[in-house]
Amino acid sequence: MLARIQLSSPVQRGQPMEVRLLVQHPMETGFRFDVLGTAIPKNVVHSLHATYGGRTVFRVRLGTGVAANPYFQFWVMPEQSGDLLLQWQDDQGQKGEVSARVDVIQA
Amino acid sequence: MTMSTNTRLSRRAFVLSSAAAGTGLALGFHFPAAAQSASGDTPEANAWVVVQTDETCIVRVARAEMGQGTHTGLAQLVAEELDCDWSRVKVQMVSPGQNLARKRVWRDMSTGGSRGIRSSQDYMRQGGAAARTVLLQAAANQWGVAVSEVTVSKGVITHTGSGRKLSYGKVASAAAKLTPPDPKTLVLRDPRQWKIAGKPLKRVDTALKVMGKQNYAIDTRLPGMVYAAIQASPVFGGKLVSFDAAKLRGRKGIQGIYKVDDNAVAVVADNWWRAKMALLDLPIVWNEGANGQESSATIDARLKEGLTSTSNVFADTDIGNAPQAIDGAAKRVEAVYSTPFVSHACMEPMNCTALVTDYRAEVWVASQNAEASMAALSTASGLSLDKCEVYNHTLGGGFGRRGGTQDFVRQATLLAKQMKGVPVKMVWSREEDMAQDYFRPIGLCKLEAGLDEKGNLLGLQLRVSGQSINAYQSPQNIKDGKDVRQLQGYAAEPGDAQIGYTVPHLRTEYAMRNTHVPVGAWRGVNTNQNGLYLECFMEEVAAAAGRDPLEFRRALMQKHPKHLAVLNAAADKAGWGKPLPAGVHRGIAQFMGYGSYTAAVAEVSVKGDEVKVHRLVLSTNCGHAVNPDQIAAQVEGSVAYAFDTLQSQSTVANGRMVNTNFDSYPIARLRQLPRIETVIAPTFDFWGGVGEPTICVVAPAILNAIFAATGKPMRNLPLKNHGLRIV
Amino acid sequence: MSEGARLWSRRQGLGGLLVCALGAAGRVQAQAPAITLDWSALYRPFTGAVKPTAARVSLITPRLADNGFSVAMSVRIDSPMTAADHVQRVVLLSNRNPRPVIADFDLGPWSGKAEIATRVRLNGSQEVMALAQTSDGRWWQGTAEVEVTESACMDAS
Amino acid sequence: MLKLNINGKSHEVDVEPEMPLLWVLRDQLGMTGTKFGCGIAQCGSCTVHLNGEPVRSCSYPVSAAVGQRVVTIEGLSKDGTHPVQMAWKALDVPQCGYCQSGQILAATTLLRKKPKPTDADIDEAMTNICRCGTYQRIRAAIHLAAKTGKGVGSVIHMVSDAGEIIEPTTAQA
Repeated sequence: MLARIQLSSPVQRGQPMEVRLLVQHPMETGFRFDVLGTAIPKNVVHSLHATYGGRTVFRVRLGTGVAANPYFQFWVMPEQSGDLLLQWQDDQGQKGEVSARVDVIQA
Repeated sequence: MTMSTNTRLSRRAFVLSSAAAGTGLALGFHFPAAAQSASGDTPEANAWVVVQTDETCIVRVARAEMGQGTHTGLAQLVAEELDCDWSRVKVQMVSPGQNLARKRVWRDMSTGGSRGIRSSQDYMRQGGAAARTVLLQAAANQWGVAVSEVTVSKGVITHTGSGRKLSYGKVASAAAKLTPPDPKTLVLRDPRQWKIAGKPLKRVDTALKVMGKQNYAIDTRLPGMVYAAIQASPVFGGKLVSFDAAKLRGRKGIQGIYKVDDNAVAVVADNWWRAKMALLDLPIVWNEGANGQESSATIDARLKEGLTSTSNVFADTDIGNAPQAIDGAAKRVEAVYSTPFVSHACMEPMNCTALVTDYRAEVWVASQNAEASMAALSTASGLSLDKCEVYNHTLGGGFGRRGGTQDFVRQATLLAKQMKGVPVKMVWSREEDMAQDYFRPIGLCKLEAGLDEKGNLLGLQLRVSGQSINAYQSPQNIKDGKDVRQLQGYAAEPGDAQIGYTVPHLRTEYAMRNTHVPVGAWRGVNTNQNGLYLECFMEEVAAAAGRDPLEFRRALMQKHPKHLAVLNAAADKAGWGKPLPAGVHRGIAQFMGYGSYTAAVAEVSVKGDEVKVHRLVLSTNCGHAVNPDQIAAQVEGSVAYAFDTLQSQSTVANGRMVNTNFDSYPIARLRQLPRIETVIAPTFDFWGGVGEPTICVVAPAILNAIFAATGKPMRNLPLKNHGLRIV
Repeated sequence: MSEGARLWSRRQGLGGLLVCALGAAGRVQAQAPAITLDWSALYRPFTGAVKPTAARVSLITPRLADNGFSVAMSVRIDSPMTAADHVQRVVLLSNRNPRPVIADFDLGPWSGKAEIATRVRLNGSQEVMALAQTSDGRWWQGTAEVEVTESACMDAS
Repeated sequence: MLKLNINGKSHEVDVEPEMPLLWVLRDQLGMTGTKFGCGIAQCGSCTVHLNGEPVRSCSYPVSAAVGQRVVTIEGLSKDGTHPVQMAWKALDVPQCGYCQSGQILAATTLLRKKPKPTDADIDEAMTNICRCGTYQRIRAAIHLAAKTGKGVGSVIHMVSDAGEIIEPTTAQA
């Protein structure tokens, strides 16, 4: 699963860092039908979480109400340089992850 | 008088400006120059009514005018309550920007589903009544008398005791300073006593239209404007791969070639014809995808499978045991009807002029919902709503094409975004318009009936197999996988589109079978096909029963008095049962949609392959008849639109539409049209639609007359499939 | 990080592509039943018997959305986001979607700011609510109205 | 430069000789009363008069109009008082109105050639498309303008909820 991550920069110690994440996923609702009138099974990214330096910093449980290609913008307060790791899983058990190295500037 | 439950009018609708000065008012809200009166003074009695010092009464409307006469009808309703001089009434359209800036004081701007009048009449009439209340109070205050001693007629207020008179224009400024009345205290006029509404008054918008001076969206001209012709992938779902811009190098007037979205390419020039001719010569590579394999044959096979399949089918109405009753019946009748895709083909092709800068986005467009245009503009431009504005125009036809589907706004905006600061007028060619439509869904219907020895209908079962509009447009609205919208008009329960027959055993089924072709609301939507299926089949069943088709229907309609009354009215005015000239035959049909009851009687003759429709009598009960002459206009227009069902089809080959202009997609012509008579039978106890509900009875009445003439049921449309054509 | 930024600019195009691939390019919503759900039934699974206080939560959406497939929504909660006083949970609710819980977020003092943005699906015109729970266990809420304009051609069947 | 005579005024345009007259009118000269409907001379929305004859300007090269008298809807009358326009107003013919410039110009030619047209004459002459279906009123308005005393306009039977006719049948024209 493709994903894009963007972080605000520069990241200063003691200042919140903006994280934007876009995951490429159809977020199939289960409400759609194919040409033969068969319901297309629901398959959405149901959980996503972020760790920074190994510690959970953001978590979301999501469902069919989130648009295709889920997009989230949130904030993380980094205390020192480290890796931001985002991981998620869909109903079919497919997993995805994306990470970014964050260098924190001492203010 | 009947009021719907939704009569609560927000207080803010009556917020009056208290900043009055001199003869006019300094309004807290600014109307753009185009919407301002010539005299410049606009004392707003309330959001709906502006009375000017020169006695002009401006009625503000939020709904679109696409020819259906809604602006005239709504103005009549407001003027009725206002009790002004009708000759001084002017209609002013509000913009979505204005509506948003005033917290949507004018409410819904959408114009579709035959709702223009019926879903806004309550609050607009209240707006008129509230304005009258403050105007009368202002006059009473000026005279120092009780308001109960004051009357009004045609905008002239009279003090009954002294005979003193004041015109609305003289008290407008004072009235605007008064506290608006509590909407709950307003008493609306009894529709049976209407003096302005309910009358066949002339339209407010005819004069410009006969002089070529009505400004349509396609007529927009802005300084520095350029013209764009556009083509999207002819195969639905296809993508633009590349185009060879070098081939157009050096051509006169060409200013640029742009990719629009991921599926279209536009040529921009200093003249639309130059842009269009260049586009025709532009080599374009499309990725058609798997849809390129689709055709009318593959679609037909899929729909046929749905007629007998046991999978992905549901029953909506299921009274008694229809299959068993039909199996055990003395006589069985069975038929399969088919109706093709048809196109909206508005006379004004889809178009939109857009101007986008870094801080503002504007479009000049023809829209059935200016707020939908606004939202599409905001999304496509990436600018927030407060930086957007939509200038809506009188539509050169709407018919459902210019409603929720704002693809033309999206395209024009995405294009203009690539040429910031330059106004771009994007116009679709007719071919583009008919290739990129949201078509009326294709469908088949299998119907079965069982009769007893005496010819009484014991059981009726039908199954529609066809494409779902909801599945294409808004699948989340399909509850529990059952798309009842495709069974419009067959509901056993009372509602907007109830079946008019009581059958001991009744079962209606829908088998969703979709296609890659975009589908949408085509004036009358699913009542068109469903009315045809049921009403043509009823004629076959009546014939099998050896009964007169009118008598056969009447026997089944005793518990549906409104349906029956409308059917009887049509039969009565048509002279059902009376002798006809040799070779002329009658057909009849009735149906319900959009809250209104309709029926039709057709007189038709058939000679060889030529069908001549001589006369149509069409009756309707739309509850309240706001303007009988405009109801007649809609009924007359419904006949022409219904002719598509009889003689047109949008066929699919190699994944794309084949019939993309009027040479291969016949549109009804004047010589084909019969003499049309309109029967209006309002019962004043509900508000029904007018623009759409008649269409669905036209085709079955004509087809039933052909059946009467030829002895052959017309099951497979268009009529050329039966070797017939309408002359 | 520059790589991320460059890729980010493709965001719009990517979203558009997928929407088309879903075959959901259509924009008319038909026959949307005006069934709105009772808010208390929607927030109780989160707040228990407690009625959330209408304060501190700003829910921002465009007043008009051209279709309900992707509506921008952002939530901001007035909070210092300290270890002692922070937002720990944010829930987005719809009163008209077939599944009313849109998303359920966990935040903490490490978030630095109590702000979230996403894009949601809305089944027709409705009110949406953001619920927020602060570290003292209290619940707060804010609402916004969205007109989904695709419903221009409604026809009740 | 091509020299055109439109509504009695002379215009010069620098365009390709094959550019259809419609686009010269609309885009070069800003005369937008003449409408684009189909581009293949099928619908008649673009009808103008060339020496009094109706032509479908979407398919008529501008070079062929040089030296001829072109009249568009803007030139039919200054104030909408041409008898055909008056009849159109009297019967409220237009709905959306988009095709009506062309319909009116087609009708004026018919009436010039046949001042008292029959229904068959109208059938033959009036081939323009009206998607709103105003045909019955177009027919009636032509009869009205011609003062033939024939033709059927809108026939309306108002029926009360008691089932009686509350207003007599009204036949216009």
